[in-house]
Amino acid sequence: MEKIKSLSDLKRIKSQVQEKLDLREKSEQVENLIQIRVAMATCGIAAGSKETMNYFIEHLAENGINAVVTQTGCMGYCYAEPTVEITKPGKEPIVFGHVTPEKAEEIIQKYLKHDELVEGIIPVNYNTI
Amino acid sequence: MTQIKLSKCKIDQLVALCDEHGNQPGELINILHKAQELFGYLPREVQEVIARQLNIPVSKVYGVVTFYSFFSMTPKGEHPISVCMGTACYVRGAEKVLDEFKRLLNINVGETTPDGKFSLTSLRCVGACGLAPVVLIGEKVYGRVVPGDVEKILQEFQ
Amino acid sequence: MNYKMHILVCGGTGCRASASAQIITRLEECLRDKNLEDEVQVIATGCFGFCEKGPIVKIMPDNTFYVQVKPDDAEEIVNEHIIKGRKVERLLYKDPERKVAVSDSKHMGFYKKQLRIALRNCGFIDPENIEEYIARDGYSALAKCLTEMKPEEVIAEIKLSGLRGRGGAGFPTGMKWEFASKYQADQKYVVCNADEGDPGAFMDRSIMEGDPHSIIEAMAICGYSIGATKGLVYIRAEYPLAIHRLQVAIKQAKEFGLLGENIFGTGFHFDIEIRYGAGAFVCGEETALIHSMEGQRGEPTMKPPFPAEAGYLNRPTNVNNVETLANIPVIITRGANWFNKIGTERSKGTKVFALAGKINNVGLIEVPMGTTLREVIYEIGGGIKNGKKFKAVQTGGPSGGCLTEKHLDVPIDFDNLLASGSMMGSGGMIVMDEDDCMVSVAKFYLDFTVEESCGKCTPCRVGNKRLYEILDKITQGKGTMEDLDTLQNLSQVIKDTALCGLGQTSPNPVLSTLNNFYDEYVAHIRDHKCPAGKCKALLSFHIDPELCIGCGLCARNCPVDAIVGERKSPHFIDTSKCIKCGTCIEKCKFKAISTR
Amino acid sequence: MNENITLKIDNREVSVPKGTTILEAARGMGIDIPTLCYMNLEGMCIKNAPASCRLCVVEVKGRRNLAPSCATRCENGMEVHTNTIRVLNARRTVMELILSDHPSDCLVCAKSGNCELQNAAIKLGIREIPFQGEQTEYRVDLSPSIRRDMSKCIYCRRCETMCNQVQTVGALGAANRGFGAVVMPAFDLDLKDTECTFCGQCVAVCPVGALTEIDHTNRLIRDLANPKKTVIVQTAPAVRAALGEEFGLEPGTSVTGKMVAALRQLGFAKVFDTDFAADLTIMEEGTELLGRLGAFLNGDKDVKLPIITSCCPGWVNFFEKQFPDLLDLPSSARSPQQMFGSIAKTYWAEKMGIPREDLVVVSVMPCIAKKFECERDEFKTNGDPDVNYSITTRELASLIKRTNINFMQLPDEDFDAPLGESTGAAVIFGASGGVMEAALRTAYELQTGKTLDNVNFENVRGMEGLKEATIDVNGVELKVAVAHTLGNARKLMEAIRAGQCHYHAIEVMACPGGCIGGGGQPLHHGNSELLKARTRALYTEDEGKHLRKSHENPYIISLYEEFLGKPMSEKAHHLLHTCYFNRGKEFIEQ
Repeated sequence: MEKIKSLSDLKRIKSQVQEKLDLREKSEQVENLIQIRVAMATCGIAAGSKETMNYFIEHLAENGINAVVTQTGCMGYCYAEPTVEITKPGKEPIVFGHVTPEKAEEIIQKYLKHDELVEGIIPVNYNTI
Repeated sequence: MTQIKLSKCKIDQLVALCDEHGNQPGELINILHKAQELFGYLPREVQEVIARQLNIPVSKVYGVVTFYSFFSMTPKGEHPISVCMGTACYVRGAEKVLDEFKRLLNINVGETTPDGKFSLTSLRCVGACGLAPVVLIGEKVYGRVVPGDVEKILQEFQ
Repeated sequence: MNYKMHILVCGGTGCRASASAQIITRLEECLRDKNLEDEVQVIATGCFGFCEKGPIVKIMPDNTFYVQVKPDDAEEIVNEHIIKGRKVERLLYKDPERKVAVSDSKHMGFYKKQLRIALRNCGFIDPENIEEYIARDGYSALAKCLTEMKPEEVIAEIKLSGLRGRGGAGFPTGMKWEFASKYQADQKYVVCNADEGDPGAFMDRSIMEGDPHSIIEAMAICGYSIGATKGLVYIRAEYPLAIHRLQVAIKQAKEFGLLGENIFGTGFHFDIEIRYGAGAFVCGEETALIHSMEGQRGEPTMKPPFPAEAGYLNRPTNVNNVETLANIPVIITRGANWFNKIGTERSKGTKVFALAGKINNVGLIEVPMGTTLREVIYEIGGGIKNGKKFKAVQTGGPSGGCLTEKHLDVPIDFDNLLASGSMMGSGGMIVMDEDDCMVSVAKFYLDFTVEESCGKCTPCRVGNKRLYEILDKITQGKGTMEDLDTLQNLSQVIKDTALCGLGQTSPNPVLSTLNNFYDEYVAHIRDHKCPAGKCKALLSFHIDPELCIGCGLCARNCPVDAIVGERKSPHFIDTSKCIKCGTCIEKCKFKAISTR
Repeated sequence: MNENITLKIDNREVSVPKGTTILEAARGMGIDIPTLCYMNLEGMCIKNAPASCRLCVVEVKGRRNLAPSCATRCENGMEVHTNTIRVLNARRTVMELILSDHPSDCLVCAKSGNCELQNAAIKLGIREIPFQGEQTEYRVDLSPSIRRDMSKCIYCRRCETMCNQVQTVGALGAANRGFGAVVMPAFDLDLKDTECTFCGQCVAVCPVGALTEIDHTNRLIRDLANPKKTVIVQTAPAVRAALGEEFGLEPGTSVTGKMVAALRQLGFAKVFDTDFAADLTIMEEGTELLGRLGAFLNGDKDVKLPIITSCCPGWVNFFEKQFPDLLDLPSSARSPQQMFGSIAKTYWAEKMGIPREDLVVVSVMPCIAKKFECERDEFKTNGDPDVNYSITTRELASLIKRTNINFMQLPDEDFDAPLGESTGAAVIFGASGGVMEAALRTAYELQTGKTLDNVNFENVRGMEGLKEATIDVNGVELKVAVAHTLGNARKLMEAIRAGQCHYHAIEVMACPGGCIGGGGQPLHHGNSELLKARTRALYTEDEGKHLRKSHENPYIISLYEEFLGKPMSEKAHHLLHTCYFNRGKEFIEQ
């Protein structure tokens, strides 16, 4: 692990990481990654988000989908846990609620493969800084 | 002379635990957490050994154990049941669910069934308010529980 | 098939009431007529949080946002927008100030009542990956402080921001830091109070689980400002995930050199340790918290001396709550003058609330100070569950009070809530509907306080117990009108004489319900009736033979077999067996069962 | 440091040193604010001010809440009102709350008439308790010395302060929380199964009847009424310095003569003095000290030093439980009470021709641990205790009142001979430093053969917790230390354990100020002036004595001549010495 010893170190690492993330998020290339974020706070886990996350990890490859699955914190939609945010390359992120493994399968088959939306979309209703 | 009986391996584990924390009285709560992880509960013997190792009166250890609801002096059941009594769960009927557990198990909160199978506690907000009322059995989470579900839930563990 | 366009129709409760289902049907019909059903998908979504202007329809991918759409508008939307690519001007949202139509929802952020500052990274970054935090400006505030600012400048900035403690009482954070900075000692401490004990509030947990580095960064900034090199996080043992994420974050920060010796090469050292709570609400009080960290019973002691003078191990100590700390890095990077433009005159910034209870969108929200309860409940929260009537909202947890209809338009901030007979507290917001008995709610909170009181001082130890007993008596139908006077006087004395904040605020649920729902108390006492039908002792269950079709669902679900009846003929409840659990009411599809 | 603060209390301006509390300032002005949990033995570092009972609240202008005057420091310009309607209502309600969780059995309570809760309730004019509800109930724990009934506990936690901060015993501690919060031993064990030393300081400070002594007065009355029994009594030195307080006499008034007269009226066959046995103790212990010291000076490396006094039964219990590795340090001499019992039931009984089984030896002690000491197996012959039982100063006062003895009008009478004669050295046993001073007077003269010019060893007197002195004994520097309260004793013992102690002799008394502050004395109610006055009474009595050195007591001399031979003789060993046991906890690994 490289230690950050100065302000310039921090700035350098920040731009490196940002590049890496931007690449992941914004690139227009077809083979680019789909990003799947699973809300893994206590409320999400209590509602089964671990199973959901595992389901995505296990079943994406077999469906030929190139995606990266990461965990994240609470999105705030406790009533709709487990919640998952999916960002397809070049598209708006979409948050799905109540994503059980069955729902995850539906999302894989419909949205990820065919851009077909499925029930359970939660419109993002906040601004963030 | 008061005799405190405890198996050798347990004493050794406890002594090692206290040593890890430098036998500092300030570490008492951290030590109790670890000891409870180790033994499941904090019987008198365990408290006596910790008091001896930290060189503090056992009444102080006992005072801390009985102050914090996380610490227990009775062994938990094989399947510890926790009913969330946070406000969100309460307004959505957690009390009735708790009553139903009490009725079916014939025990009160803080008790364990005679066969050691179930113990019942209420806790304050697990933070799964979206699933209220919430019941935890071991690691398993049950959400939106109504009294009518309780019997079914218990049957899963029979 | 691959859809080219999507039409999102709000399926939130508010919009559903105003015919969103019909809109969907009509849209689908129109699309089918034009043979577009394979190219355009119509789908119902969750609540947009803009119910006032519902039903909402959003067209993707161009983000067009239509408001107050009627089923009859479907045809025009399909013909104009979908086919011809022309937006339907009259349905666009008009900016009330600038009077111009706004088409792209990306440019109309103001429909979004929420502003996430403390929660800025929650749900965005992987909390176990420090790089993602750094990518979102993480640790640049610490860098700025250490390399460009003097400690007193940092304190001045925090003071200027107007940030007040988010843990309950709302003490100005900058002043707190200043006190701690003024005492000299061989060692000082920065403590993060993560002992979130308010039942129904979980924002601190969410922040630690979603954005642990923001806390670490803020603690280091505080350490630099007050001259402390040691930080302690006092966290509930009941939060295993938060503990884990925090441990990972501390480890990563150390590996990156952002904690430890000589941070950013400036010679500043700072380290953080975790201390565990063990289930005691009173440990949210800072002196009790400090005693608990010292391995003692978590009993509060008199202030002064304040922790800033003699805290942990008798050294100057600054204690801040998680949400307070989460605001710090942003204030430093964006400046106090950015922060203090948000919110009201005396309460700056935003506040996170845990919205729960009888509300549709249970969740964690963050709104600028000054947002009204109505906006929070009806727009963000999507209104009351099952179309019931709003009765009260409880804020501030066991220390707070119940606010009613008449408070809905009060802008939320520290002072207004206090003036309304409640308080901000840590931000629990529990919505109650017509089915909630306010005497029982007061009793619930008192039960909590009685259980969580440390027992040190008389008013809290005995007084709250007596309050609880009187409330219990009233819910049993055994209360007297004199009891109401006793409740009032005793509550006042407890407020006046209790040792710590827990005791001093514990009668608030009683006082606020007495003030706002006096009649409900009287109904329990004089008429032996619980208007909300909650108090078991005061009600009995009955099946209306006119409405009962004899499906037997209630009998099958009754846990005590108290319901009998022939199939297909009205059932009866044996009141001697009935435990009044209410399962039958929930199960009955014909609303045949009621309480009297 | 000497900054003064000016404030107004009840519209009167007052100037007090910085750091003064409102309560102290108000009391200084003659304003009596009621208190319950608050206790401050000034000058002795013993303070309990948790600000928890909330009875002493006052109104401070500009503050939202009422302030506890016991823990609120005065500030410049403060305006305090101690008697507004708001304050009076709050105090009344708080008192009603306390009473609502307190048994209303005052009529039969040991503390009735001397109860701080009762007094406060009277002062506040409580006539009814408007709150019904649950009351906490606990079992009654009877140990040899202490009756513990926590149903009466008001959670002031004075006992916890005494047991932990002052005595460092830690037998009692706060347990549970909320309404169930109570002070009790760990696991609610019987006190006898804990580290409790029965020092009785918890009893001495308990404002209510939760902690009281085991009462032997009825047993004593039955024995006195039994014609087959010869009942004799011994009285400890500290009793005479405090008994008068129970009868309204000025603290520090010595009532030796009246006490003797009263005991005689009560029907004791003989009224003897424990002071006689104190002189005997000095002979034995002093000789032991000189023996050990002599061996040390002669190069004996194995000799155990320092020698530590063993008169105090609370202290003996303490070291047996807490320092079982150092049992060979304390003097093997029995306490004066036990020496008296042993001599009375052998030498004196034989002389009088009273069969042992018909002789009842009772002691009047300032102490509660003495009750336990009587029951020790080491001090029994064929199951019969040398001292049958002991009563406290308070119990004696109660007996005198009960039997219609008009104490104030009693003539002064003298103790009976021969076990009633004592020197000034024995009298000062009752004050901290007294045993050491008495031992020094004798040891010096026995060792040097010279007569002391000045018998007053001022260095070891007074209320300081730890005192030390160095005495030149024939060119040898004898270093001694004196500790009172077990917390101070612990400091010395830990230094000894760590090999950092250079004293030759140490005196330890468990109670603050020594026996004058014993757990069986009239209650001081937090007034340390009382303890100082009692101490003065003892030193005054010492000064007035014709004989002030134990070895000059003629009856002691004849006791050795007639019966014991010489100090530390085999007979003396058998009758006047004891051995100690490890009473610590034993961890058994299975």
